[in-house]
Amino acid sequence: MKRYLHLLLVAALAFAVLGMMAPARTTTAQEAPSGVFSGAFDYLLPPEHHLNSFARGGLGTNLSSTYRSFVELPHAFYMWASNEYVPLLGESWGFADDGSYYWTKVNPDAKWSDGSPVTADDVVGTYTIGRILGWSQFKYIDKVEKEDDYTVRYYFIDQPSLVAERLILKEYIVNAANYADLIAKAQELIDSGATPDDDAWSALADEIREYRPEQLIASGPYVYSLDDVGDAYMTLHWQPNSLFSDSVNFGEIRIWKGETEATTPLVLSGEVAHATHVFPPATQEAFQDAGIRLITIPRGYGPALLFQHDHYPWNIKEVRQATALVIDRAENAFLTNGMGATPTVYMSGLADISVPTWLPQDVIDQLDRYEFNTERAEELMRSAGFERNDDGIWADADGNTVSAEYKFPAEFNDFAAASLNAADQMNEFGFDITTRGVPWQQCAEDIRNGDFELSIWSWASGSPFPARQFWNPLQRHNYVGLAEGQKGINFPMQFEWNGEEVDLDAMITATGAGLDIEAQKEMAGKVALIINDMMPFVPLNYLVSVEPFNEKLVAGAPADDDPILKNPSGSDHFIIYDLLTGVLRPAE
Amino acid sequence: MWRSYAFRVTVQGLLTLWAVTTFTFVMIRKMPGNPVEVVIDQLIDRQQLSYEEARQQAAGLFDFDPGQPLIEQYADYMNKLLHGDMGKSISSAGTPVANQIKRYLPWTLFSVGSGLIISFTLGVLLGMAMAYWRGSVFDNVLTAAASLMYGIPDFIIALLLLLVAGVQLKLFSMEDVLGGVGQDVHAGLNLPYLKSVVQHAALPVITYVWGTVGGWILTMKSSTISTLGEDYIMVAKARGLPERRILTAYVGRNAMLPLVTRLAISIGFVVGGSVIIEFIFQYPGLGRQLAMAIGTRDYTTMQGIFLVIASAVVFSNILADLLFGMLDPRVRVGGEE
Amino acid sequence: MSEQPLIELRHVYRTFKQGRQLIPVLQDVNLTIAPNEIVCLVGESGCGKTTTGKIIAGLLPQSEGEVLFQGRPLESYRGKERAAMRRALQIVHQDPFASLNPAHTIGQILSFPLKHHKMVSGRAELRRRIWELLTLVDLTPPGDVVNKYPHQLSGGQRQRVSIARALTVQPKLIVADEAVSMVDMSIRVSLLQMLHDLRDKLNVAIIFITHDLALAKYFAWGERIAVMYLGRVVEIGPTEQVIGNSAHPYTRALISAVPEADPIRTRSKQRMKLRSEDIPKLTEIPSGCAFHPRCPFFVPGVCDARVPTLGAAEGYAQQVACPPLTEGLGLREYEAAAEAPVAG
Amino acid sequence: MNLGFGAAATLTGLLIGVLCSLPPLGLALKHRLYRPALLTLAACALGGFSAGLWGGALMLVLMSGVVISYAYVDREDPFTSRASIDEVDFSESNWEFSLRKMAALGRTVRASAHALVRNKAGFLGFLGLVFFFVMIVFGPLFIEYDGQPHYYDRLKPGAKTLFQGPSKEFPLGLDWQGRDVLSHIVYGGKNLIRTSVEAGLMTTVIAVVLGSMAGLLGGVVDQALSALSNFILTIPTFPLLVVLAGIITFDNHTYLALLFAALYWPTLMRAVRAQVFSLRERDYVQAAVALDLGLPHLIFREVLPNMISYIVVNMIFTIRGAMYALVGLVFLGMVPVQEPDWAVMIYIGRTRQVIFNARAASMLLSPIIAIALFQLSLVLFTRSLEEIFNPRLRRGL
Repeated sequence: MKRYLHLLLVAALAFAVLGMMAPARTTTAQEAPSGVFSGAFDYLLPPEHHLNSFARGGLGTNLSSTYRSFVELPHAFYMWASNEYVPLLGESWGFADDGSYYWTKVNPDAKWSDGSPVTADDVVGTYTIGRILGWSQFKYIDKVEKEDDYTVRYYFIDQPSLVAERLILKEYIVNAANYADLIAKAQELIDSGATPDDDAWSALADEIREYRPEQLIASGPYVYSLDDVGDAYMTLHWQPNSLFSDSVNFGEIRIWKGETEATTPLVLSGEVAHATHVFPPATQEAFQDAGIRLITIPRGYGPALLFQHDHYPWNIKEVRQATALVIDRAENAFLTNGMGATPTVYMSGLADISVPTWLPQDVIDQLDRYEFNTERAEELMRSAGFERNDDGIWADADGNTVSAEYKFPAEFNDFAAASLNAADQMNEFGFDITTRGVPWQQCAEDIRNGDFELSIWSWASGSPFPARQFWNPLQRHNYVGLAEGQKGINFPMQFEWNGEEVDLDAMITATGAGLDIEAQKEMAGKVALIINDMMPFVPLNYLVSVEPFNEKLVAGAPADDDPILKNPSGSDHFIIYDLLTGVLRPAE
Repeated sequence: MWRSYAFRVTVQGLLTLWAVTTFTFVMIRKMPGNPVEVVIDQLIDRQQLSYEEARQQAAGLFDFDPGQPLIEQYADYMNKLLHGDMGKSISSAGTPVANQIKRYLPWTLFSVGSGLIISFTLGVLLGMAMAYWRGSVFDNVLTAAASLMYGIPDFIIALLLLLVAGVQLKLFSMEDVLGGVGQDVHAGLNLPYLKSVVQHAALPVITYVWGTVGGWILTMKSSTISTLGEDYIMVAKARGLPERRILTAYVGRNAMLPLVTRLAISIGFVVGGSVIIEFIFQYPGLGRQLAMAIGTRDYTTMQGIFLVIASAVVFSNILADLLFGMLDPRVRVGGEE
Repeated sequence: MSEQPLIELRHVYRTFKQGRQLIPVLQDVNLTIAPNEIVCLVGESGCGKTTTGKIIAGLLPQSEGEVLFQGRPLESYRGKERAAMRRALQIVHQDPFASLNPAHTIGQILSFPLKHHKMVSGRAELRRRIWELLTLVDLTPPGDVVNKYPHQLSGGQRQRVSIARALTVQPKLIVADEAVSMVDMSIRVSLLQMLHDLRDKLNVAIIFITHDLALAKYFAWGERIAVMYLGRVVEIGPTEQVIGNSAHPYTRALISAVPEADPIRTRSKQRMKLRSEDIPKLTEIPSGCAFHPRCPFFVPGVCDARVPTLGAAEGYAQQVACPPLTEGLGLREYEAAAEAPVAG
Repeated sequence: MNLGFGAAATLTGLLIGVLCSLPPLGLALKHRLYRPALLTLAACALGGFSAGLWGGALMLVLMSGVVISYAYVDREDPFTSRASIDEVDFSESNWEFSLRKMAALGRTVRASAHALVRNKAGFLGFLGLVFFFVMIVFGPLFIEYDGQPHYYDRLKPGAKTLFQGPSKEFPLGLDWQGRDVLSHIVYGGKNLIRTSVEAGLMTTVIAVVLGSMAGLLGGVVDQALSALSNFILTIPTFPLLVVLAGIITFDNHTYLALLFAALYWPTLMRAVRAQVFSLRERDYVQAAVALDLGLPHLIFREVLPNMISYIVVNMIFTIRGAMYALVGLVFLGMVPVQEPDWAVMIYIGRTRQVIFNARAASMLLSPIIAIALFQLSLVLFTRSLEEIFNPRLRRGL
């Protein structure tokens, strides 16, 4: 008797547990093109996963900049090779003649997935909420106004800016009706003259964050509901109302969940057609062995060896230059991530792909490329008063050796590998470097606080503009980018160079000011020469994204020389444009 | 008497829970980087803001003020906890921690729980058989195997399973094993759903069993051997009882005694799941969620999961005490009789 | 007695906690032991003999009452006096397999107390003393055992080592707790003989605890016997008296159950008929005289009402705790019919 | 000149060993004990070679004991005579006393050696441990550490990685930086094993001290320690370790071991406490109480010797557990990467996804097999330990 009771209890418990798992899901599709495009990204599961585009855990978090455009279109897509924007949601755009504002016009044919048209109200509504949340566009613009049903004006705070243009054109536009209440409240608050310091402001921000829309209203050709989010993959379903609904060739986009470890077997077994993860060299090789094509595109940044300039002898220019000379960057790049990293060529502080576009030819010719040369490094060290001591370590006249602790983020295996190799090579030359891996959060904090001797963090960025690329790490980990009391690398930005007083901060800002591209190029050239000579950091290599693309599943991938492959990974990723415009299609 | 005992145990359990909660509360907040800092770094990378700008923007994303004194945060948290509210996730503002736990706990319970049951049953049966035929080839081979299994970390096994069985031998398709359940089945008591659940749990369960069965086998074997040496077994043999009956009624029962307590304690650790295994198999369990929360420094989520795990351990410890008292007559002497 | 007793137990009680219950193991035990005396404690298992022994040896505190050593309570000893008192009271355990630490050789076991209490000076004296002790307990030649581990010795040999160990500290009293009951019959006599010899040679008192009345009779002939039942001493006195002229009905029952060496006499011997064979549980000790539910001489209204104390009884030289006897009522067969009105 | 551990695996060490072997060797030859003589020479040489002066001295003492235990049998001992007490001279010179002690030590060594060899599985485990010991200590004599990446000399035309499968030149292949995997196996066990052993030792010491205290003192001490151990047992250990690893920077392996000990002592402590509780009631402990031999005697002479087998076996299992936890921590990237190290090899194997590339598999499999074998040896070895420490199983000689 008792035994049966136990059995019953166990059974009931088992059913209860099973019953609690995952809600029912439904699938809908009508007249959709056949074919499934499967990618991979480590999205969140509900309940963390929700449909609020403005909060963490929403579309931005779960679809990444690569997949989000399939659901929410921005105005335009940027082509790096030709430096031009091509329309997505927008029809036309431009600066006002007097430069006081920027304007965009939504394509009048654009419709939301519920059939309603996309209008200027959606754009203005998006920015109204963005203002409450402190979006970075509002560093440049001060108000966003509707001009007519499709046109919106963005008024600049002072001068017009190409950086602002990019921010505006790349912003994902959200369906205003879906957020009507919040937009109305936000407008009311802004009209009342409140500032971000007010309690009401942060209360509204809280409310925006905690809002959970029941459905997603998409401007892109795909849409999904929370029921489509599974443990192993999530599915974006084709919808007929978008501008691109007719051009896309896939009825479904399947996004497999997982980081590199979980994704690799999926790519190998042919489940995933394309993935943007950072795959290590051994895996890249395995992909090729399995007949999977690897497409190489820039990643937009790379690891840089950071000096803390308060620490002797890293405050001596010759020592820094010698450091740059004794690290074989080809080796360092290869060990950082195999084919996934290229050695830095120009050493200008600007990503090598941007150098021909942004620097004048005479500047490029003047750049010292710091090719691996220990003899030159020895000369430099001697000129700075250093000699090798009995142990073969470089030391100054007082016997102070060139020694340091090299801190690196242990979890980032590419940065860790770059660090270990750089330290090895420096030791080979006769420096005394010890390495120390710390949790990445700790490393980031220590760099900001200047609590390191040598370390590693990124340089350059996924933005096409020199101002943005020079910013990292020269400003990011130096005065401008830091909070009060933080030291960072502490590289002085005002000094005498070639007989003239320079203010590097001002010069970097000037490379992005106004609309005169030629003036900007000239200024960028000056900055590049200064960085090239001063070597405030050593750009070790530049990461490229080596992405597996399974041509047995998807046809139409760009050829290796296709200019669209100059676009870096991220929001300018080639699959966004090629998939929306129908270049990519199911194989066979 | 009974009531005062229950009272004492409950108070002890609650005290332990309080201590663990407080301890983890402080520990977690002493980790380098807080949730805001983590996002600030991401924002700086992505949007190239200055630290101050990024901080402002990040602060807007969170339901959390890193500047608040620790003691106030603690008072706040404990106050909410006493009202049965575990708070909301920090990194996914607006998501109650309770919902997260409700979402992930059943999967862990199911996979690790069935793993534990299988592992225990297998261990007890094999261990007994080995003790009975000790010294035989069967015993030696299994002992070596058990020690070896014991020696290889389970996460390695997980990776090997996925790679060798999945990718190389194509014994299963990834769609059928990753995650908790297939996308196209309806939740509920229908066959396809149950089948899918079992299918998806198979790999984590195999890995779990691999990692633990060796321990059960070895413990059961030594326990059985010592039981076989007891006088009453001799007596039973002398009485001419059939071997099978001796094995089941006398040996098995008594040899299992020490294992049952261990089993009860293991039940407590079921809840924590296995971080690494769940990561590798994309299994939507509590362990994986905990690891993710640690990565984003989601204090409240971490705190909530720690609390659930600790409660389970406390509860299972009490269970072990009671079970031991019920099963071992020597402890029962002088009790209710 | 002009001489001061070595040990005196006054109204000693002892309770044990088992689970959540208190179990009275000893109740109002009174006992005196003179120096160089042998006293046998006899009783069925569970009657509190061993507990009494442990309390006397100072291994267990009493719950109530007083234990006096040379006229002073044990607790009042401090410092050096206390150490001396501890050494004066030694115990020899029942189980020869459990009473010696398996990790040490016999030589080591004996040398620990000798060295710790500085009973010897120098290695030569230590070795000499060990030799002496081993010879004293008839483990000869000593060289055969001194370097052996306990598991290499027989039960009887081990028991001799136990005794030798107790003797290292020159005790005044040895509690021998069933010291021979786990030893082969053939060895017992020599062990008992040895104990007697030791008493004579070393001037030591012995409390001999046993459940075996025949053994007690043999060992304590010419000495004293105390009979215990359910935590109380029910009869105490010279062995010849207690055995030959038992007063307490319980003692009589015990004696009637002892088999005689002659099988014919054993068969013809009449066992006393008890009213019940079951020994009550310690948790449910009957009121009054604890023996009354089994006693064939039960006097309703007396035996089950009054807690008996040891006292003199007419016609007996020993002391006895039996209300009908101490109150001079005499013993009469109990008739079941008489029970009815009382029970009703 | 360093004559201690620094002399290990050097000619000096070997010389020390041979020098140390001379006294017992001479004694053995004088008594015509040729087999022990040979053993003495081997043991002392090995001891000196593997641990310099320390190893040499240890072996000198142990082997002297062994030789004396053979030679001493003939000597006249008063205890072997059957004379009466008055005829025997009990005095003993210091020399004779130490001879006798040495002989006792020698007998123990011989008995342990016999016990070790008797259990086949245990002996196998012992051989396994010896193998790892020899590999760690003497491996470096034959195999040079390959720490620098070999970018140019091992980059084949068109190669995407530096990984290579096993070859004649590199029996275990090359790792992700083109370095010899074998050399990393040889050099990479030392730290991991040392840290695990340290962790096991510390855990055991803490557990035994606290467990005996709780068991022997009882009362408030017992209750407080039980509450503390309950508390620590309730914290989910591995996640906590992960959290702690975020706070503390583990550049020192001893800290790591200490942390492990701080978290893992309660389990063993509870077992020790239960053992002490049961031992406390044993008759021989009671007898020691009656003999008033004092608390230190109770702990160190009566209780501990009877738990030693249990404790040592548990310590071995703790070492095993510590290694498992350490490898797990490194695997998750929670501990700074310090090469060479088996665990780091697995970590890099994971982060560099070696598992998905057939050519690179040996880089991952080699450390896994090394760790598994080491752990297997440990577990097997416990069988012999049980016999060595059990006086009942150890027949006196």
